[in-house]
Amino acid sequence: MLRSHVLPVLALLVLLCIAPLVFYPIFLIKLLCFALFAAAFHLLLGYVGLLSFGHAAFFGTGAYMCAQALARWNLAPELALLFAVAVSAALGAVIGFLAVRRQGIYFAMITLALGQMVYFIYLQAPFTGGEDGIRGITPGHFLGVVDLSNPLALYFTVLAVTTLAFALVWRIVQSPFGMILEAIRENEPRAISLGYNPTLYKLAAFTFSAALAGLAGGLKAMSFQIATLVDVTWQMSGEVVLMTLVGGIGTFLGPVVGAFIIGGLEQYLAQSALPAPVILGAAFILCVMLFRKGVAGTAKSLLQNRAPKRSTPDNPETQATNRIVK
Amino acid sequence: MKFKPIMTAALVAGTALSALPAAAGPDAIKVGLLMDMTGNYSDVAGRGSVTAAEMAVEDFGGTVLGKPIEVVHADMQNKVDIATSIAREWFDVDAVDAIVDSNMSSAGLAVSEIAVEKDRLMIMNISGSPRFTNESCNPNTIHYVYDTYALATSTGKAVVRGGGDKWFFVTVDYTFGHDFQAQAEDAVASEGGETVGSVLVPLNASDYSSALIQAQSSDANVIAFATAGADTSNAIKQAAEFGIGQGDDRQLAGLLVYINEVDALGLETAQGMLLTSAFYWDLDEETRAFSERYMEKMGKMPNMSQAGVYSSTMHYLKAVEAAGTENYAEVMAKMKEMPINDFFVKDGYIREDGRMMRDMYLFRVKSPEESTGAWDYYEKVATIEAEDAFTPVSESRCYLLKEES
Amino acid sequence: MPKSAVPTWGERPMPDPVLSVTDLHAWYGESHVLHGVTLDLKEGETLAILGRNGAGKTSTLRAIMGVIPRRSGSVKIHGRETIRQKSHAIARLGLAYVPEERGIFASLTAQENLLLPPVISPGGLAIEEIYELFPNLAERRNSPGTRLSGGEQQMLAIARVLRAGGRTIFLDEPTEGLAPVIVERIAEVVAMLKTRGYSMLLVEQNLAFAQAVADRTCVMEHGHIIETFTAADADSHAASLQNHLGV
Amino acid sequence: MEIFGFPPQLILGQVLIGLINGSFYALLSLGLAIIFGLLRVINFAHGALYMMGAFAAWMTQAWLGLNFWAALVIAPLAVGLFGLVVERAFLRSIYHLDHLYGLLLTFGIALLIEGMYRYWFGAAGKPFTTPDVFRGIWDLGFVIVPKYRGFVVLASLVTCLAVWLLIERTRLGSYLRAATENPDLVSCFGINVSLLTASAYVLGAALAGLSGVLAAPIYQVTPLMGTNLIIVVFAVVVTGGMGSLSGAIITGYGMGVIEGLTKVFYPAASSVVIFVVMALMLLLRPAGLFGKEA
Repeated sequence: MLRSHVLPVLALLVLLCIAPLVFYPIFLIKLLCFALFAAAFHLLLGYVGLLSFGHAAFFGTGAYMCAQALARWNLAPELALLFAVAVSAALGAVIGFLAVRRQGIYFAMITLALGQMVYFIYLQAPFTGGEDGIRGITPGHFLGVVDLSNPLALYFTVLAVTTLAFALVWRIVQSPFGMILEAIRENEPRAISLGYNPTLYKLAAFTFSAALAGLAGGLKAMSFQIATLVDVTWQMSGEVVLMTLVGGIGTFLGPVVGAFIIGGLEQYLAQSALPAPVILGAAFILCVMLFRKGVAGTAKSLLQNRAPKRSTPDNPETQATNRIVK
Repeated sequence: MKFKPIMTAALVAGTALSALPAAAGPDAIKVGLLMDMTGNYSDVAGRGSVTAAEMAVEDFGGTVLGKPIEVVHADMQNKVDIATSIAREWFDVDAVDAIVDSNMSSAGLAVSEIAVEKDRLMIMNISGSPRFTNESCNPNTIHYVYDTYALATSTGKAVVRGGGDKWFFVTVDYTFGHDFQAQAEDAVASEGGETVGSVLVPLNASDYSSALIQAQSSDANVIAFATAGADTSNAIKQAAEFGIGQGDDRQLAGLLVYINEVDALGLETAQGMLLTSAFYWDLDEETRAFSERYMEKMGKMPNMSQAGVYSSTMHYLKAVEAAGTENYAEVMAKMKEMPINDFFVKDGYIREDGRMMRDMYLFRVKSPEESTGAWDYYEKVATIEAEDAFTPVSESRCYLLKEES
Repeated sequence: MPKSAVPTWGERPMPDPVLSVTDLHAWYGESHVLHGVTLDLKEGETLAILGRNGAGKTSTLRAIMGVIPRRSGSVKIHGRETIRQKSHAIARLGLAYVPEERGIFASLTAQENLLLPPVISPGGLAIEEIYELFPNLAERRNSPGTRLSGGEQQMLAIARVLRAGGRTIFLDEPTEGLAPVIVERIAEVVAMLKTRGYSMLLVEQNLAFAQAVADRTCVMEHGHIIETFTAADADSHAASLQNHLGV
Repeated sequence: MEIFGFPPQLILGQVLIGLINGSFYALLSLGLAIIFGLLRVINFAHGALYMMGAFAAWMTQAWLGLNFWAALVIAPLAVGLFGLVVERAFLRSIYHLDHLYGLLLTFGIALLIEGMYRYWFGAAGKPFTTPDVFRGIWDLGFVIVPKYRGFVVLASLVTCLAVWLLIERTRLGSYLRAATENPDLVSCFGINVSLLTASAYVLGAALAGLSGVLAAPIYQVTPLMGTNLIIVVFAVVVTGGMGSLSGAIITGYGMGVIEGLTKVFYPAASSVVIFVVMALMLLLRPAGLFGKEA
């Protein structure tokens, strides 16, 4: 399991290291932030089976808190990011406490509603500056040495932080904690009978996911030097769902692939005559109707089918596409 | 191994997607517009603003300093990150010389900072945030059409002068609304009027009946809406329903109303409302001449921001010609030096803080009986001098003005 | 008394099978639950299917009714192939389904439950007849369906399909969880249905009940029918039956 | 006399106004509940269908030259027909999947519809005025009610009652209720459940369309009018639970009134009050006020 991921991950890292030769660093930073955001969302969907429709609340909280710390308190960037993560995690714990009481579509509706509530709170809170957003951010020096005003330095800092965050996600998924989460997803009553408290585990996962989403938001605010309402809207929550769906639910790299595709698609739509909302809506419909495994999932099963040993009629992959949550 | 092909594919796709359309040679003069082409603001800006910029280039003759002039535009989808990354690419790769409009104040402010960083020029037409010429002012940015301070002040002063001296505010409950109301209250007080009450309503509240009942039970003779967009439309529509402002002794004042919103409401509903605008298509021969040409292309009349895009683009091109270079500093100096006289603005000038100073107009929306046809919506009630409408130098929070004084 | 002239059992020497199942396979998702079931039910006959829990008895009924979406093989009803048909169309060929656990709807009153199945062929009992046969139901007609006692619910489940007019009745464990007195009453009802000429496919775990009413008996295990015998041979199969049912 | 420093007239007035908002919440959550019952799909496209109803009303006036009453009939039919197409073309093929896919699919459909409408009709929307009969206001002394709003409350009450009767007292209704509990068994009785499911979606869509027509004279008819509403209605649905239709109706009206009162006592919270009530309900009774499932 681990070995099968080493090569693709290394290849991806190498590609990301040489990517600034071809792409704009700031565009790549955006993709990395989205990828981390999608991974945070997917941690909950893919491993706990909970679809949150309000994750923008944490992404936006991260962005606002990091911006607040950098612009008004002049904190060092690493401290600003930690602050963003802490507040997002706290918010995650509160929202999670309410939301994990229900499952499936109810969980989705509850997170959507609570996310909208968070949006209204930020809208009305004076410190967010309404439509103008929090501005005047000077990113400063990361860990006191890396000058973040240099785009490449900024890019590699963001790359390093996201890579660490991904490694952490990987560790967690593979840890006993991650195993218990999967056990809960597969068969909750059984997990209870084994003496685990599913609610507690779900809440922990939710909080962790919120913290990661906050980190992604904080990185974005630090890099773009602005935090705005856009990052807290339900549309943003919808977008991260789409990224994960396109990339492939249930695959470790799926959210990354999805974030890159949707981020690239938005950039492409900006300069085309096609109406972006219509295209995104159509992408949703297409993915649900015809492409439930997503890019990574489809590629994975294509590769597996090439190896005849692994292809059996009872392939769990085919079953997995019928359900998100058991 | 198994993920490598996916990643390669994703990155190749990414390359293809983010690749820009082939640009003309570097020695073209390029102006760019970052518009919401398909979202909430696509009516008030969008394709219409791009068309206005294209008309300006065409009318200018298509070339300046012997170079072709090109208009580029992008759908920023109301996302700050898209707007800023495209602005960077435009400045760096496509050698865009000036960005002549951007939706959303947050995106506009960010783009304005990028313009400073890249030594280019930015003109704001659609957004009304006073920050552009206050806290966030810079030598690279011009705020051309209006700002919320001017709208609130002009409406406040002109309406009190016309006899509406007791004000009740229906205000959207966030920074934008709070500032908007405060500015209007100051203006009302400066002319001897008073604020008798106010009520806060949430953004996107859709139902205003509660606020309207409170307004109705006050003894105000002016009910002002410190709101924007769909909120204003809903508030006005429901005011008509409650019989406020139609046939009673109260007047409605919309602090920020685009003609597109009046068109969408219909005169039946909007009649009698007072509003301030920098432009109306049917003011004189010149405005009609431009607007009818625009109408032929777009199927609707231009609003103040769209007309502003034409006027500011034209002024920019004239300044390039006069300066003999596209260097932003020299062009900016010329823009600030040359007076502006066209259908959009008479004797306008650009102040040191980037504020284009122009007269504002108070309009009253016609009743269906008064209207002679499509788009015949406004009757001019008053003119507010530029110095009376915009933030005075003494109150400015812009460092560029502080240095001078 | 039945209103229409229907052939009663034993009148013809070789009655056509009303139901003929050949090599029926069925799957729930990925799990293969029926592995080639073959059986037939003759006009007016009562056929019992016995077997342990999970042997595929209920699945056989459900597969015949077409509510298991993935199935293959052949199911002919009155000679008509139905393997590709939708369950509502299959039901309209004259099947009357009395599901396990009775399937009484909680959100419907007893009377609404009774009136729910649309009349699929003439010859069903009128509501007055039903209330005559099951006076308890008449008393409780306005109670929510699931407030009825287990026995009443079972009567209701049978009564409602009688009203619809189907002449081939599928009874899925009608005695499950009922007191012996009630089981006796159910047996009376089933006997009455036999005299009226209904064909019945009975799924049971209650051996005594099944043997009291069945003309023939099939034993199922692991999604197959492993043996079939007539009521006359029942005694000689008693030992293997005990073994298969694990009584 | 005053209640917490507010004149009782004001409070009574706000309760009445709240009932009007509640009318829309009730009609929409009723439609959602009917659809959920049979399809097990939370219809994210409900807000878009509501918007389509309002636009359909505008079209019957602007394009067909018909009056409000015609719109009141035509628009729900048109939206219902559209619902039929959506159900047959998309929803039908995902019933066997996890219910979350239904949510995602209808979310995509909502984005698509709203995007198309914005593309066709512009973001500012279209004019629609109060029908002449309902021009003007009733001054009840303690509150002023525009006549049209009185009509809205009446129309929504009548509609809710009619739908309730349809489902609780008719044969079709008993099919629907039974199929909600056990669709397989219902189909074993010879009832075409697939058709029933389609009718449930059509009925829910038509109710959303009807709300749209009723809303058109009050709210600006724009492509986004349903977007924010649907999130509030979701909160209403979570609060009420999916247990019963009457539950959906009562919670809808109740939440409207609570929201109305908040506008008097603490206006700053009026945008979040419904979400707060939902959060409290989750603490006290996770299944919702009328919810049955755990």
